[in-house]
Amino acid sequence: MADATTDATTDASVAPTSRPRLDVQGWSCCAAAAAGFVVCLVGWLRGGATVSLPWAPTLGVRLDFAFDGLAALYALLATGVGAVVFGYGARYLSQHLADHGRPRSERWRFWPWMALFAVAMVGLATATDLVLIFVFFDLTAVCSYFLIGFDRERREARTAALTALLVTIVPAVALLAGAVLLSATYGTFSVPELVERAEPGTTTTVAGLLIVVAALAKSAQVPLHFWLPRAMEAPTPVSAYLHSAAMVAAGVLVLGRVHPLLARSEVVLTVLLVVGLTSIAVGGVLALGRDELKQVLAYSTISQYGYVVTLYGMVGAAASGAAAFYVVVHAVAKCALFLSAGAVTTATGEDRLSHLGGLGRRLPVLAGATGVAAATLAALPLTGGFFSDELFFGAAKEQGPVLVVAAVLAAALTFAYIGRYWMRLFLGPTGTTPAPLSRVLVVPVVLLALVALVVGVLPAPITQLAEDAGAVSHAAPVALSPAYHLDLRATNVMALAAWTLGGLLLAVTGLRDRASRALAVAGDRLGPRRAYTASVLGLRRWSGRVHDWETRDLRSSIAAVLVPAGALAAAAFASTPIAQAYSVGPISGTDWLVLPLLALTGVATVVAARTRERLSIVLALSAVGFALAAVYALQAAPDVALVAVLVETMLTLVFLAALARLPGTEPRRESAPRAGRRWRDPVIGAIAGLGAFAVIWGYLSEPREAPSVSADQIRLTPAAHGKDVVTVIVADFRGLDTLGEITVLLIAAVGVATLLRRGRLWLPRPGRPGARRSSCGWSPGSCWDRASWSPSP
Amino acid sequence: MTLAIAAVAAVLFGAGSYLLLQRSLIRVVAGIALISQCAIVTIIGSSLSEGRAAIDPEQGGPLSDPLPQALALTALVIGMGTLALLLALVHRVVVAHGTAERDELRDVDRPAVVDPEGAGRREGDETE
Amino acid sequence: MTALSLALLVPWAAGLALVVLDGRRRAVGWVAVATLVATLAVLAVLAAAVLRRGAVEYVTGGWPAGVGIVLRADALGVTFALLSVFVVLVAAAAEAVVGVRERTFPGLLVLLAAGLNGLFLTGDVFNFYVFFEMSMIAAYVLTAYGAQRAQLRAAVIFASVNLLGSFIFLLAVAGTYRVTGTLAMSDVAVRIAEVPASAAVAVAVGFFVAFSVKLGLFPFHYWLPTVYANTRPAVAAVLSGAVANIGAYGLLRFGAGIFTDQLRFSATVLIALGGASIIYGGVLAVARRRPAEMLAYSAIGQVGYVLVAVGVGGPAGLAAAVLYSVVNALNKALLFLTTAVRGPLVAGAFVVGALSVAGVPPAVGFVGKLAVFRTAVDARSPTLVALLVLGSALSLLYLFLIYQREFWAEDDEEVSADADDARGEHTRSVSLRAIAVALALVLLVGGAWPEPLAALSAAAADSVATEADGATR
Amino acid sequence: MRVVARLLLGPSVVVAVALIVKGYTKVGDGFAAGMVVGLAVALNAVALGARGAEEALPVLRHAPRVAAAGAALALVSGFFPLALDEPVFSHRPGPDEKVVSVGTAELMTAVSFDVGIFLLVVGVVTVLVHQLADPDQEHST
Repeated sequence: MADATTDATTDASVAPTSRPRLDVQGWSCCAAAAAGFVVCLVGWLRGGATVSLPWAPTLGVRLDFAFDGLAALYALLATGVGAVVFGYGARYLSQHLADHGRPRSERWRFWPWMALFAVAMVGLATATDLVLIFVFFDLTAVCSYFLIGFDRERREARTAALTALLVTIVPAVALLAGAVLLSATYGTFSVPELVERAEPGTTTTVAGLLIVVAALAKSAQVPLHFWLPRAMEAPTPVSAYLHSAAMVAAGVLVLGRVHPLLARSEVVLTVLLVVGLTSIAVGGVLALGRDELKQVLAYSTISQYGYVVTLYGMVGAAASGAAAFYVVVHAVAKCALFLSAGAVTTATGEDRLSHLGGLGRRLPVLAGATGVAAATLAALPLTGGFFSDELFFGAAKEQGPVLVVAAVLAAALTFAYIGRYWMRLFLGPTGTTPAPLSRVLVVPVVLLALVALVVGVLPAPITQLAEDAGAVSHAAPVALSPAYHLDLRATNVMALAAWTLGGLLLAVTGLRDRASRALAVAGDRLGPRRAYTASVLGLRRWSGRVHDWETRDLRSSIAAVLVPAGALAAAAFASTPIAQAYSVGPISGTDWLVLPLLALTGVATVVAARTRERLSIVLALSAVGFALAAVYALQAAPDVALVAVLVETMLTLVFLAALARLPGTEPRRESAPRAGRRWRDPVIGAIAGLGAFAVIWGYLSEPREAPSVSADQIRLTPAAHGKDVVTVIVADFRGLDTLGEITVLLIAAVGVATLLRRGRLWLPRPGRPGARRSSCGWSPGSCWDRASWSPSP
Repeated sequence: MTLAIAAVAAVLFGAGSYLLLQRSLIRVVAGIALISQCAIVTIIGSSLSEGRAAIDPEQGGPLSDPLPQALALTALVIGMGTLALLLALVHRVVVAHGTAERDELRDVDRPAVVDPEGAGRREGDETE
Repeated sequence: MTALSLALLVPWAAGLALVVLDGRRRAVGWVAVATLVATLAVLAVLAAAVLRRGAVEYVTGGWPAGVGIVLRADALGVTFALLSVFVVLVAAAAEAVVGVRERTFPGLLVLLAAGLNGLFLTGDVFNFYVFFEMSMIAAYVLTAYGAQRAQLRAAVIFASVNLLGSFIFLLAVAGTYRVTGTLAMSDVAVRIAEVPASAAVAVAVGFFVAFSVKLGLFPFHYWLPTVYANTRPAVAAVLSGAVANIGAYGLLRFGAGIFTDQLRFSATVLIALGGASIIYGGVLAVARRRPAEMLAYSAIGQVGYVLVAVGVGGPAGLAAAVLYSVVNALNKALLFLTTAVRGPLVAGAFVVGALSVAGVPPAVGFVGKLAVFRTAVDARSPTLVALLVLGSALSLLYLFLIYQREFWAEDDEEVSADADDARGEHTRSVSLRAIAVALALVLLVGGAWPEPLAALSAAAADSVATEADGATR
Repeated sequence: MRVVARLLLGPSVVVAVALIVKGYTKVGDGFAAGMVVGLAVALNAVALGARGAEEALPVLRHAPRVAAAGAALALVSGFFPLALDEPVFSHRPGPDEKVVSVGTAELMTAVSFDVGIFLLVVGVVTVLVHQLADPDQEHST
């Protein structure tokens, strides 16, 4: 793939005339995002607003939106970073499509999803109803699915998309479950109301854990982190957006939104702390050893959101505010890093650190801007990163020594991997010579770097935003005071320690790389990704096996109905009292004539079941029918007896007529049955018969003492001007049944005609040649092909 | 009497079920026919009162329960319709497939042997 | 009363007329569509009346209830009637736009709708059976539509298994009359309470088996994959979106409305069977390569949710069962239709259907999922919640595996294209695509504004509860 | 056999009419009557073959129309009260009204419903028998 890109790039640079045309969709998305940013900014400065509209009152869900601090923060990120990314993407996508020889119309598979992504993020940021949150939460996942799978002709992209979909959406169901649990207990889906009502306890803990699972999967935290590095198959703008302001941020956004609830459970907080710290460690160590640019950044993201999760795991105003601050700074820096990585790959056709190097000389602007972004992650002074780490350290300090050490180690790790990344890329010997870069691919990086610098000098606006957002997460006012202090206060000492440690890590290359590789290998062997793959593949294998077994052994579908039915009947029989529930019933008068007829029926039935000759089957069937007709006559049911005789005669005639003309009438010797099969059918038949016996005898033994409705019918028959009650019932009382019954008969005739004569109820007049193929309707094309009607060869 | 009716119905149902399991489509049709007889004899058996045929009720005296008889009439007719249809269907199938053995009916589009392992390998692409 | 009668008469009369005409003429196909639209309109009027003033009820011939047949339109029946007629309408339109190929097809579809209307709107147990047979016999013929070998084989299996189910149902009807002495549902519901347990449970088992076969519930489902996968797409849509509703409706009407005690008695069994269906259908769908076959197994899994909801019961459970049935029918109708056509918009429609099945917003499916989750939480059962999550995961996996193979991976396309050609070729008909997209939009609108659906299903559950309450009083 | 079949047709119609007329007082109704006629037709078809029977009795050709007419008559008889805003299957004359009789036959809508059933059954049975007795026409030609 890398080679193909190289070729395409060189072609493009040789022939600059083939420069792609303006991407209208992309630029309009960019403009819309920018406009959205302005609107959000104005909205925030005006102090926000809330909207609450009925949505589905029956389900108890409302369209609750609040444009509070948290919403403002994430909405500004989604639109602001969105505008930058979209602008970058407008150029990048054209190049990407041209490189891969894909039509420009493919843009329609990209920009709508990007735009929807931004909208969903803003929606998620402002939603305060848990179901509404779930809706937007999944919407972002759906968008990311299509964007990650944008290069759908590549198998890796398809796999990555499916993984991302499964790993983020399935846990999202847990969010729904948690929401339902909370609403079942406290009667509302609204987060603010829940914050008022929810009390610490098992329900809150369980619901909190469920929500946390969804959020952590989305934020790519260990052990559900593996989808994110894979998702690097997406085009660069998607990755940049995904990592900085959209998909991954959605997870911590939800954490921030429901944090007052989570804070009511120690268990949940501990889980957050543990998962956050583990993610920092795992992501950081793995980022140290990665070779592919985007992979380094992906693991970096896992690690960085680990910081935020850890902060949410600590309780306190400082932690909540720091988390919000951290998200902003990280979004700016990470977005810049991704865009720069995309620019590098576009320019060189290379995506591996080992093949790159010394780019600083050729691409100084890019190197500088990327350097600022890397410094921001490394928390160097004069960048926003310094303050975010200062706040992080400050929050950790309040939690005790363990977290202080952990925080320092985490910062050192970050310093090391991002330092390695930048140095490998821009310093050292030149790896691949870059082609000239479009300015549109560089300017966004510079822009973001400038933002990071501005925050580093003037933190006040972002501080204000973070305080507002933190106030929502903490459910109380939050005050942050990031500033430079030239003294040896604890946070400064921690920062210095982190830089020193990080510098050491940068220096000891051998040990560092070995450790990272060892963890990567261990992860591949035992890690969650492997478990995921194994379970999916195992599932497919099992699915195939069970299906195979089903088609081979159970497709004789009728057995599969009879046996469970018999089992259910047996269960019913066993689970109800049977004492005196069954009666033999009295025998009187004509019954002595009925009994032999019933016996005859039984014999004929057995004959019908045993014989293989078609003719004898028909004869046995009619014997059954006539014997039963006689029974009906003796049971004082002359109408039924008459019709039964007529129907039986007719059926016998029809059977004979049809069988006589059935092709292949030679009764075939059934091939030797498999062992065990010989007895299977009779046993199943016996089970079915016994089940029927239990059920039928069961209810025949329970005649109701109260008069049946037929007493009324007998009484009313004269009023209906009739004497034969049965006929009156058929034609009058239950005439609707009769109408239905004859309709069935008519449909049957039509059906027979459909099957045997293409729906023609009667043959065309024999004298008219060609009459048969005449009436094919007005459009000859709609006629069924004659060939398909003859037996297929 | 109750027991006798139930027993005959059970025999009809059991034999019908047995026939439904057979490979020959003709016997499958016969099985449905027997099971429909089972249903009708059960309906008649579920009469609540015994007496003379329910004609001219003003004459007095106990009458047999007319309602199940009406139901049985309807069920008989429906049974006849479905049987005729099933017969035609079987006829059509026999013509199209050239066999009256159920197990020999194969979809034209389904390979006779399913190889889940092979399929698994080919499909592994999207998951690994 | 007029609307109730018209709901029966319109499709019945039109169906009888259409069935003797040559349905391959465009005009006949469109008259069928128009009839179904008219039926839908009548049902809408009826539904409005039912929702405003409660159940509409009268007895044929003006006789006392029980002597004549009680016709009764309550929220549950109207909901299912609307749903089923809508699905049949979609299928009829789908065939009408590409050209009906068999004379009797439009007429049979309309008669099927008439039968379904009848059985959803009757208050009489035996009358239910008659309408049930009326729709089923039409369905048997429709299954053979296309008359290729695959369809004929499907029709034989469909007919033989479902006839067995029908006769089991008839046996249960006979038992109902025997033990209660009446056929009117409301009277049966009252009198069944006094019947000794053994007989009542025996009858209830009969009904349960009959409806389970119709629904294709594990372990009664073995007929279903062959049938759904081999009939033509429009017919598969009707079978899974309209005919299968009989099973769901029957479970609700007979289980929750009439055999209330027996249902409570066997709730565990129902939930276990529902859970088994969810898992079994989901697991088997994962490795299917043909969309139609995957959908068939998916259908088995999806009805499991309905059964679980019925098993848990209570107002929330029944409402969830209704809601889920409606959503599921629409999903399946859409997805089966998309197997008939190709094109980018169809891919979009498939995605909407897939998301809906998996319960992912913005498609309406998530509303059903939400309702089912609520019942699971009401039942205080973590196992059930885990089961539902697992079911969602499975459905997501199999749907998107198929989606990627069908619509993304060009190199594999011939595989399934060949297979689907066997059921009738893939068309690229623009109108058919438009129908698929329109149906997808319905699902999206349902997801964006779920209140009508939620209110309707709540009312339906309420009507069942009223019936059951009337019985205990 | 052929002679018997032919001979049976006349009496069968008579029996059928009798069954229908007596229907409301004695055993039998439209359905049974239809079946009797249908049986005679079926016997003809089995004896002469479907084509032969049709040539012998050209009137059979109208069987589908008869069935349709029967269905229509039955439907109308059942649903006409709708126009009068009464429940369907409210037969006229109503329960306590006087019935006009011609001989033993009573003139009422219930009887017309029965006649509809009779016509439908005759038509359907004829169609069914002819289809099943001679199904291969389409495939062989």
